[in-house]
Amino acid sequence: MISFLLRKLPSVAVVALISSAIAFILPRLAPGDPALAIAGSDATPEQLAAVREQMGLSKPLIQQYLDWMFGMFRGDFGQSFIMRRPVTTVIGSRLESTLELAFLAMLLMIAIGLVLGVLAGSPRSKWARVVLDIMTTLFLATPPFLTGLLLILFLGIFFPILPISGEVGFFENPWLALQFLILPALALALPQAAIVARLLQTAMNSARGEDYVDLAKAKGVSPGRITWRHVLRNSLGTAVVALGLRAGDLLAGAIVIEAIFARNGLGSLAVYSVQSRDYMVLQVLILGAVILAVFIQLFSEIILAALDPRIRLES
Amino acid sequence: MIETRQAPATQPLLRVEHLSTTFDMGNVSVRAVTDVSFDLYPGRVLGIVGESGSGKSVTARSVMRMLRSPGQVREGQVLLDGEDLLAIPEREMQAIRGKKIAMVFQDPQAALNPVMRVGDQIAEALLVHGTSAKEARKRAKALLAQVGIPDVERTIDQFPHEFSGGMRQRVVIAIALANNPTLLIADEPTTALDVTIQAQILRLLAQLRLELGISIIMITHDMGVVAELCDDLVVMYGGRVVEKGPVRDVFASPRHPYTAALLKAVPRLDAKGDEALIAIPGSPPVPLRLPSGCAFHPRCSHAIDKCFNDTPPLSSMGDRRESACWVAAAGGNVEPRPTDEFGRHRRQASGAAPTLRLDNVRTNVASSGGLFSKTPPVYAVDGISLEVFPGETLGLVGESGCGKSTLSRTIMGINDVSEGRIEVSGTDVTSMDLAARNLVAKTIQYVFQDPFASLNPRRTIGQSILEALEVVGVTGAEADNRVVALLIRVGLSEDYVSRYPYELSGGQRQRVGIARALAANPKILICDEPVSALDVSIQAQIISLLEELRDELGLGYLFIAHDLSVVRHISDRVAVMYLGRIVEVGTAEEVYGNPQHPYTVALLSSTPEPKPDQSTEHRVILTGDMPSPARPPSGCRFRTRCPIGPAFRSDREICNRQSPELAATASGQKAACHFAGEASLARG
Amino acid sequence: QEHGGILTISQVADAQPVALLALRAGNTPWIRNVFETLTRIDPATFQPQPVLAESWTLAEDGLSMTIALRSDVTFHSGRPMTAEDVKFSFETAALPESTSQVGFIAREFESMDVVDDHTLNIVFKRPLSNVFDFFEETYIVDRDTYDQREDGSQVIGTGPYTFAEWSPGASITLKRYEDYRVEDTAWFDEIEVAIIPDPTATIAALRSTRTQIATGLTPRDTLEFTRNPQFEVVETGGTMYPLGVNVGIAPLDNKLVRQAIAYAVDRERINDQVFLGTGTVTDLFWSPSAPGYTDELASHYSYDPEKAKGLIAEAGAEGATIPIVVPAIPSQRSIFEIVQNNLREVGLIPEAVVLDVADFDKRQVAGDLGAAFLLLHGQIGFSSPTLLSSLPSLREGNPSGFWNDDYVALREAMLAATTPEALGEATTALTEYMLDEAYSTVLVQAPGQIVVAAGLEGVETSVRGGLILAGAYEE
Amino acid sequence: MTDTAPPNRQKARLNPVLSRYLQAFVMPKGQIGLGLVILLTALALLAPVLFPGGYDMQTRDSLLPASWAHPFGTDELGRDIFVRSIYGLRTDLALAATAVPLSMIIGTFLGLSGALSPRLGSLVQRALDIIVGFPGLILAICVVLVVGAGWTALLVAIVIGGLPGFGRLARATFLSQQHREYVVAARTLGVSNWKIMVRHILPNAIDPIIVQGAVFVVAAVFTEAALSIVGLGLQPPEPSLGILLNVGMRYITMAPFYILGPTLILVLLALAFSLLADALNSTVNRK
Ligand SMILES: Nc1ncnc2c1ncn2[C@@H]1O[C@H](COP(=O)(O)OP(=O)(O)OP(=O)(O)O)[C@@H](O)[C@H]1O
Ligand SMILES: Nc1ncnc2c1ncn2[C@@H]1O[C@H](COP(=O)(O)OP(=O)(O)OP(=O)(O)O)[C@@H](O)[C@H]1O
Ligand SMILES: [Mg+2]
Ligand SMILES: [Mg+2]
Repeated sequence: MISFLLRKLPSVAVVALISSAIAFILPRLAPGDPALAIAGSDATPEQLAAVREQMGLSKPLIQQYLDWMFGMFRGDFGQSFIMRRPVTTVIGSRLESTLELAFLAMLLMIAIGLVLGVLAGSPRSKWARVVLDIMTTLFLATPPFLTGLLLILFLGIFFPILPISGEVGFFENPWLALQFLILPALALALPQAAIVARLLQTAMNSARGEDYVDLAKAKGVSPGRITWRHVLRNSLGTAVVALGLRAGDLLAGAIVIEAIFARNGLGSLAVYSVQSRDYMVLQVLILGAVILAVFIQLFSEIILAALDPRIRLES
Repeated sequence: MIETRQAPATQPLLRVEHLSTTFDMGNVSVRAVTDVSFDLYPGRVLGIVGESGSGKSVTARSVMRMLRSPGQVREGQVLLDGEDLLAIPEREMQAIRGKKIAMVFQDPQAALNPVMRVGDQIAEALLVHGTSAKEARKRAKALLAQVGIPDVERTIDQFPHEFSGGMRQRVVIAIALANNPTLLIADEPTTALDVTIQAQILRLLAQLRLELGISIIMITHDMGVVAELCDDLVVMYGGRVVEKGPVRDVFASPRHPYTAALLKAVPRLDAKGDEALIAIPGSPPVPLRLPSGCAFHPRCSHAIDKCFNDTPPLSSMGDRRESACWVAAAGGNVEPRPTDEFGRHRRQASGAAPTLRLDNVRTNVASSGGLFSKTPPVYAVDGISLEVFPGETLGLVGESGCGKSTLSRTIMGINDVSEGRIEVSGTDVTSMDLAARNLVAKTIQYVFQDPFASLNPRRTIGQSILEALEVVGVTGAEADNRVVALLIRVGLSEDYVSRYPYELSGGQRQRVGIARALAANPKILICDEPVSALDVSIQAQIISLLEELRDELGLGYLFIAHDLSVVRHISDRVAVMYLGRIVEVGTAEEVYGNPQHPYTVALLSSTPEPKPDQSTEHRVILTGDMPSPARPPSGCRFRTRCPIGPAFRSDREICNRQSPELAATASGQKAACHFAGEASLARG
Repeated sequence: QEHGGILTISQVADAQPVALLALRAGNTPWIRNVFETLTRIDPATFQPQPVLAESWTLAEDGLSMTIALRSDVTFHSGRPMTAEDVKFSFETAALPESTSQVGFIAREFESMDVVDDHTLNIVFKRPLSNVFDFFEETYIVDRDTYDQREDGSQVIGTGPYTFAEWSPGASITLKRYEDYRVEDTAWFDEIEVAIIPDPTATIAALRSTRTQIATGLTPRDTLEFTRNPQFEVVETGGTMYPLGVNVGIAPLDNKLVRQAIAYAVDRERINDQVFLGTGTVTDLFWSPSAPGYTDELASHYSYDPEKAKGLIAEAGAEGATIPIVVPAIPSQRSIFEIVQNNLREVGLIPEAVVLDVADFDKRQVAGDLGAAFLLLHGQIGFSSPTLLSSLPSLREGNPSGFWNDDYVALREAMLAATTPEALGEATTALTEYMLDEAYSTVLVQAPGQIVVAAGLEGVETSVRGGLILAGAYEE
Repeated sequence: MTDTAPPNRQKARLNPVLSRYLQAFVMPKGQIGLGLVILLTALALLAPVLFPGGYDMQTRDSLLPASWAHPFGTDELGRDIFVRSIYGLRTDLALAATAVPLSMIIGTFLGLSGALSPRLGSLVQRALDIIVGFPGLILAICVVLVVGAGWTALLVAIVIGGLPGFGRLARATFLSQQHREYVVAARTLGVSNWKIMVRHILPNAIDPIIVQGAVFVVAAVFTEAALSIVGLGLQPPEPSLGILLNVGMRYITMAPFYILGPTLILVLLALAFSLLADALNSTVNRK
């Protein structure tokens, strides 16, 4: 595994380098700059110029980029223009919120996805099939933000059961925190869970047609055991890959969900950084997301290899 | 032939009566099996033969009650020791499966669960029938040893993918034997295996039958296998039993035109090579559109009026023989009439220059690796020299994975030549630059193995052939005419132009593949296993077509196959390949008549022949599998399995050290062996 | 009265300790509890009241002022505050990088002399009627630590509460300053400022009593609290929403078209539908209490589409396309939609150019917003002379490109006025001129709204909407 | 069964692909999906005829709850939300109808580029991988900022956002087809790379691409809505479903029905295209 990771290192580095350049340049192409957030909209042109000078924004772009890159090798990810603290601190302070959300969403996605998938992938009565099918289709069709809005409307406003916006740190008050988390996590998880369920169902159905299932049946193995030991076990690979891909989507979906449910996570930080042109924060966020996506991919390859002995990471 | 062919016991172990199975697909109902009856007596081996789609597997699955949906048994009884398996509840059936009746499937690659350890899969068969986990593991070890898996302590915890095909099939057999079943149903257990491995498995089955007294139903389409292993025979056609009887008698005097034709359609190893194959015309029926009357009548050269309308019943033809044929019932002759045949003229190498010449060619198939990693080379073709002369057929045989396809792909320029030199019509084309590519494409064309995969399913037959013409610059109306001409040349009619591949049968598609290859007027066709995906009867048609074309157009062939009989039939010269090298090459008579290399000997003697009562005792059966080309053995590549090599004769360590050169032998051909000529065929 | 407990308030924007001397939404709710000013304008009387200054005397000629400071003031660092600190704070505010809106006033100071530790003498270049606006908005900062304010690690003032902690985007914690000079004040041990950008979340927090004071809400959000006895809605400070046009771009270079546009807009409907009637319908920039503000002037451009049509016809500008730049802010979008509807009624073709806020701000600063634009200025509470120079719509380099001798003369007259009467006259004169030129007219002035939970007493606000919690206590 | 002629071969031969797609509408899923798509498209197309007053009829009746006169109620400026929703649908469908085919064509071509040159193919793949790595909307937001909020920006953002999806599918087809015997056969015949791509690989890529296209319609509308929610969507007064949601969200406690209507339309739209994609998918996968 170590050698597998080592072998992947160069291509990860290339991806990281290119994305760093894009992450650096793309936000800077947009009109406006972070000095405005400091100077305020009422500022006079002289005031703005003075602030720009003070922030080091008048340096050439390439030098800013190199400063940033070399800084990162020294572990210095730069300073937020707006918050005037190390980017790592800024991101660190928002990390908890997003991690809590992503973690719960991931749990829900795995639980709902696997349950729905296994139910749909097992022989069942026609009606159960239709109901399951409608459920997954509905979940699948409704993107997270719509699910979020509907959840807000029904569970927050028409039947005010759960809080609809804001958040509480989990370690401050776990119970309250959970109440704030449930709706956004559910909104994020449902569509993804439906995708996982669909893929699992397809994988199980095709696994069911494999010869080894026939052999198991010929051995006298009961249908239940066939489903668990043979069919599901062979379909989990697909599910894991799906989960890996979806995990990336979960984080992506967090941006809108955080906006809708007014959570102060990385997603809202990203949006805020875009709006205030806090390039330093934004470029680290983008770079982090790209690298995270790459690692999730690697991680699911590793899990896949653990699940399926035919796949070897070395070769 | 094993000496247990005593008269059957009085009570059949398994009696199948009037079994009919259908598949209901929406508005149509496919009758896959109709009114099938047979008996299996304890300790005997019953063979079921028939072409693809004749209902063999469905019959077996009906017995096991393991039909794939929407299959359903409509009628009939399956009596095991007098108990009707079709009538008992599923739970009880579960207890019988794997306990009393066990089944072995065709494809050893797919039959084992890839993510479960081999030992666990064997143990599961015991666990579900009530054995304790500890006991089950102990028995699993014993079973693995029994089916001949080496180093059980280690291998028991391996995964299926770490096993070779032959070993996997052994594991499947071990699973089947786990609970000492009284009945073993083997559905084409060796079809996917090489002859050398097939011989190992057949020997294992014969031994088991002898030692454990298991009754076996052996499903196969290979008459050779039947002759070798079975006592009784059931021949199926179009979902019905058309003939039944003891193997010896059926082979000696078939009582159904289909059986008779089938026996004649198979090329023989011992044939002199100048008689034509008698192909069965047409193609096997599709169950959805079974012909009326006798399903065989459209292909039967003896058909009388009655055959068109009335289905002949299975009627007794004397001593335990039954046949379903109006002609035979009336006492008529059922031997196939020779169709318009082609005299086989063996060619000797004329003085002409070879059209294709390979000189010490090596091909590296290792993937190039990533940007930053280097992979060690894997030479699937490792120093091959050969020549194909105009109008000559060079046969190339060898086990699966020995590099036959890689060789042909190298010639076509799909794989790059790592070393050596390829000449086409005297011009060096090794570089495969544009000019060389054009020359190759003009001179050599390729006929693919899988007729289903080599035609684009989304393009019509006409479009596929037009494309080939377009490349050589034929366009417009001329091209259209050429397409029709080509189709007619390969025995298809004009109206195939606008059909899609899915509307064609396998044989028809292979004809299209040949037509496409002929578009460029090549001098040589490389045929990579052109018939191995086809049914026996169709196989004969394609071989005849190829022979016809050769004689008419003066084509040369590089004919690749692993079926030795087919190669013998069509080839002027034969090359035997092992692990990337040619180990023996000579005329067909020389190589088959007096093989000099022990590998050739082993291949020949492993090939089952459709002749019952042939002694199998002196067979040379190779042990183990072919090593991987990534790690070839030192010295002689064959030494690890060689029956006359250092594995058996410790004094022969020259084989470990020195790789033998391909050198002329006393009997004429060339062989690459330090002890050429020592091993010999012990034919009965 | 007892000390103790935690007060939680919410604000919408994040704190910006880097811009202590400028007016920022993210600082307004808490800054007056950490920092103090020399004087504070009483929202009721508009008269300056002493805070850090004990007293002040303006010279007869109005060209210098002597300020006596309190002697018992200490910074949170423990150091006593002296006149040097005041001088430092004023000088810093005058620098452009402080981005202070009132810094331009300090640039009118000829000199500042520290007479002794507690006396400061300021000499003006000319009489400064709005010097108390400067005092009102300029916090006295600790000159030793001012450079370390940016990341919130050293935000040192003299107020009753200390700036203890800041988690960007999440919260600010204020702690009681134990050595505050006044004993019976700062009743809470701690003030927690939660940063909640989303109004729905703010409301939810308020309802669930997680917070006791909510700031930064819009009238739409506070509507339900106005009818709820559990809460009190306090109006303070606020924002004005002008519609400006560039007098250099045809057809807006025609005064008639500009006037037509001003007549065409249905200000009442904007107030009703966008601000739910909480705003003040006016076409003036001045506060209604300012000298020279009259209802007649304020309703000069009351909704009159017929008149507008007539003017447009007269100018021959029917069917002219008017691109209107709008920042991507919800309320501005709604205002735009009404304006658009109104302008269409009178035969013009308005087109939206929605700009992201950063982009919009940049162009506003540069005074380059195109033909027409909807602006917003959160400066309600300043005196008229201050507004004249601090509002981007009115100052030199305004995006309307409106700057001529008449205008400059009228402005100078207003800036030079030293008595309320004189100021009133000058204001009226300027206002009439501005209305006639119609290069930028206010649509609505909307107050800022603060919701305070019942049971919380002693909450005060500054004229500009700052929260003053020194005397706040829980009942 | 045996005596009837083989099923209308002429038709099947003329266009087997099309007839296979038509099969999708035999199953209830496909029928419901197609029905909804037709209904929604018809509503969108006919909006100017059905509601000649347009979407900007401002009145003083702000935020009325749902009634017969206003099925979804009225908005803050007294406009009928139902009418605005339909016009919004029109906007969104028009956007999708432009962006989806564009993204589809470009993405497919990029994915297949490996057929022209393996090096180019893997390069393109890397590039697409990087796009995928961009956190959710950030790429779209950056595009909007660079191009300037509005129709063009949305179009570009949606097209770019779709590229990796289509590209991956096309590339997967390319990778699986590349070694197929009929592709190898064409290559040994000497057919040019370009022709191999267009004739042999592209047709096989079309099925999954079309299914993905139906799915991506939903994603396109979603991108519009999400950008609008963040405040960078289309410009007023032209309504889009996203803008309606964006504004409606601000009234969610005061007038919850405000967003209910547009949400409903969006759910229907998403459902319609998902069902369609589903039905197509299952016919396409049926061998
Ligand atoms: N799952 C199924 N669904 C529909 N038809 C089926 C199914 N399985 C088998 N059939 C039909 O039954 C016929 C007989 O199939 P069967 O598998 O028994 O043939 P076979 O003799 O075993 O052929 P092969 O040599 O290819 O294995 C087939 O032609 C097919 O039409
Ligand atoms: N791309 C490849 N990468 C690695 N190994 C390969 C590759 N292609 C072929 N090989 C190896 O080369 C050997 C020869 O393969 P080839 O397909 O030529 O065999 P073959 O004789 O045609 O077998 P078969 O009879 O099964 O068609 C095999 O061991 C195979 O595993
Ligand atoms: Mg079969
Ligand atoms: Mg091969």
